[in-house]
Amino acid sequence: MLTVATGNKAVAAAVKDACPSVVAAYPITPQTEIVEQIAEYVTSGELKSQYIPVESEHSAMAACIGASITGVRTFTATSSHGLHYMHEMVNWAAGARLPIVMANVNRALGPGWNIWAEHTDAFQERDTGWLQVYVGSVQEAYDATLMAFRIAEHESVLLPVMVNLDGFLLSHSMHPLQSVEIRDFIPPIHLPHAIDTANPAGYGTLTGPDQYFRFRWDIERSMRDSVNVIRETEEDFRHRFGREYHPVEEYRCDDADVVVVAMGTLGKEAEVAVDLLRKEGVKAGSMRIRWFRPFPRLDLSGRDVVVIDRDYSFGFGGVIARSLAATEGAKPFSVIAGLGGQEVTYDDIAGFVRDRRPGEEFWFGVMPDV
Amino acid sequence: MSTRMRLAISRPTRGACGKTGSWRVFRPIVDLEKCNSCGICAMFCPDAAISEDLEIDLDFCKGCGICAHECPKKAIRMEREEK
Amino acid sequence: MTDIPREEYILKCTSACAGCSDSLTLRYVLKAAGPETVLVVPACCTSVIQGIYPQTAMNIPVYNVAFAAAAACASGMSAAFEAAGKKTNVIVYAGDGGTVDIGIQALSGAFERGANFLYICYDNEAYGNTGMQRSGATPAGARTTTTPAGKGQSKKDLDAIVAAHNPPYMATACASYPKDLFSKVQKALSIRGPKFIHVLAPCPPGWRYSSERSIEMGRLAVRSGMWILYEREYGKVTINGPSKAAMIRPIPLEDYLDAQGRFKGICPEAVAMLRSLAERNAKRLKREEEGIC
Amino acid sequence: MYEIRIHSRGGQGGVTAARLLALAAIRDGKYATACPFYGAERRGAPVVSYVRIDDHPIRVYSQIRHPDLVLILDTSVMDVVDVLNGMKPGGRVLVNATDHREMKGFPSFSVDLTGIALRENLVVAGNPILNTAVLGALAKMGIVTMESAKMAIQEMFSDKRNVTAAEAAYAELVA
Repeated sequence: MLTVATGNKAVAAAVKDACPSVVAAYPITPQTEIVEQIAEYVTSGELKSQYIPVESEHSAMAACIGASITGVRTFTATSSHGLHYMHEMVNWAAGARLPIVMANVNRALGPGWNIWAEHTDAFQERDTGWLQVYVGSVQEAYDATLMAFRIAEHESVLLPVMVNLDGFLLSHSMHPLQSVEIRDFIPPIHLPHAIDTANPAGYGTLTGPDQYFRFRWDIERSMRDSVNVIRETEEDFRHRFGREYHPVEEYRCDDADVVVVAMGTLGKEAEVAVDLLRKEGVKAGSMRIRWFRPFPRLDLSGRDVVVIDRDYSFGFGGVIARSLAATEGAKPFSVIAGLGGQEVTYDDIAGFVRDRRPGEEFWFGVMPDV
Repeated sequence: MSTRMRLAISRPTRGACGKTGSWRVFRPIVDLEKCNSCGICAMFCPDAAISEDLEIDLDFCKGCGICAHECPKKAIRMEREEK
Repeated sequence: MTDIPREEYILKCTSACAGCSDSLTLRYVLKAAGPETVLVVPACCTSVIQGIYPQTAMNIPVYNVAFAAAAACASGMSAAFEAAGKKTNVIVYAGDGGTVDIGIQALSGAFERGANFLYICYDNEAYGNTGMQRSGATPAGARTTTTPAGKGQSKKDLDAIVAAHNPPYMATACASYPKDLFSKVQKALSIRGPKFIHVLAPCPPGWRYSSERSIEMGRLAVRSGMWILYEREYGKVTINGPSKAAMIRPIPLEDYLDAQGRFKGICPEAVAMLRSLAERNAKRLKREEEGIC
Repeated sequence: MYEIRIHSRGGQGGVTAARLLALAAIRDGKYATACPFYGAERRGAPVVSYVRIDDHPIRVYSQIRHPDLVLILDTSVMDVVDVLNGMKPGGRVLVNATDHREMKGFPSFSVDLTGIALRENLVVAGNPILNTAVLGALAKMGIVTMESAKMAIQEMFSDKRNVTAAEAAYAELVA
């Protein structure tokens, strides 16, 4: 049915449709509405889940871990400080090979208190072994959450998936939302290493240096295998429901001389900037990175690249800009913009492109205007 | 369980921690004359190294001496291991 | 008298220290719980004594989890078993550090939510696994590696904290009284909701006594009133036999303290703290048992 | 793209009005987004919400700088906020008021939404509910069709008085 929903409600609706057996979550702005809506679904009986209103995010992830290892589907949601409070267990979930799905509403980190969008929270979890997808619309929040369950639970993945949506810009924005009849789009969960009293085993006992690295390698092997699973899942999704997704969403890139790379809502807003620039005769295109782990390949050869990072790694640089320098040898004009919900319009983005200085870093709103 | 090694799952194994009998400094010696088979030694053995028939499994007995200390008949004595 | 099954759920044998009362406690916990059980173990001695991958001495499913996470993990696990219609016992088996210190929030949260599992804290009154650093459960006067002159503060009253959550069942126990321990675990598992058993776990290297005296040490603790065996079922307190006897005719506190190297050279102030704490606990429990409180 | 900025006070239903308007536009077969701007404000503080309506999917997330329409649910907000800031040439203003308000030359329309809500007894916790009535006024201004406006109201509220209120505002607004 076509309706209007916030990003948070869209995530909750997808969770209802995927029907996890256990949901454990703790509220935090701007994720709260997800937790509230799931609680309502459970109370009304629309969602037949065990809902555990835990006392902290650390416990939210720990409860999902305890539930998931029994072989059932699990979900949680968090944001920012909550994500980092559960950081230990975020690592644990991946190492334990548990296909937990988590929505993270991207938000800045204090101090000072800031509840608005930034990607640094999730980027700081990038080395944990979680797959990470960043969405650009409310519809995509719903679609990506559904696909996250199927991808996480796929036998050649069996890793947790984090669905990221920009705080307020998506979590609280109301867009059209078309739900789907999922039928068998997500097969029943089968965890090959589920805990079983008929077949006792010790999980995570002491593991020596001669063995430990094997399990780390298997996380990486699964991360690489997930590329195909993601492709296959997104293809089947398009086939069944008509909406098309790729690890990178390209816009007017075919003949582009300059490409804007961004994530989340900025990646969508960049498309409007591209249209504006095209009208001026600038051959611009945009690439919105959706899957950040596994990190995708981008065809940037022979083009100027403008990267907008709504994040920063202190003492290093914008995470996407530095990543593309490492993986694609790009020398981008690295724009740091939108931190803590800083307003960045398509006009601003068009300005970044017009006045680009490849190889340099530019803090929007801090340094003299481009 | 798939053959793929995804995570550290350990299987129950006798002797998982090796033959802990080698840890012993003192060995329990039972005086069968004094023993009245009350079973208190087996009850208190932290490692269940004393069987129902009150046989001490010297492959695993760590020589803690609880059996000797708790025996109401003083039927067990601890003797220095000859190595 | 309770019949204790012969089955052992720990294969010979763990790498616990000789004379370890944690191992002995676990033997009886598992005998009482039986094979339809999952153990959740946070970082503690028990997480390292099971064996090294790919082998384990534990012949029962054990989920080893991060230090602060045990109670939350268990609450998720029991909810999942419930969702799947399985009647599997979920038991947290945690040391005192993972319970009274870093794990207290998760424990409190799970108990407040009425999660259905049994939490067993085996208490050797310090961080034993890492070489005896003080914990919130270390008693006054005890020397640990981080209280070389003896701890200046009292043992945290974990039982009072748990009791404040009004669980349907809570008890104390000690492996020196294995039948008592066994029947308490059985009783706890027959009740729905959050259950708690606090087990005193004398530790030869940590408490500095020779290994053969582990059982004696638990008995001395009970007879001196330093450890009181009791149950609280739906709020009703019953003081168990050995502690009843100890309340009438306790042995001198010094018999317990002098037997342990950790209390060597303990100052009179700390002894007074220990004594007054023991007396206060006894008094309070007696009044509770009589229904005056 | 048609851009609407809604000025209200926290608790007056500005956010719900934005949502209803977006839903009505979608029922008209258009694309629409609604976006409240959240600060640390609490009940009673001035708040702003945005609605965008277009024939194509909407990819703009930033705040509306140049509105085609400004909707003022509470005139007292005008004392503290420059409600006409960035107004597009030819932009219009809709005010919840009993009298006509001069808006620096921008066409301005007034309707007594509060009066309508009170008349229909649409009051929650002492606050008259303006967000359903306002849809009638917006329909009269041609932003959405009245049919879709009613549909959106009925989808979100079961109480029939909400539709009656919208109809009253539709009738009372002189466009």
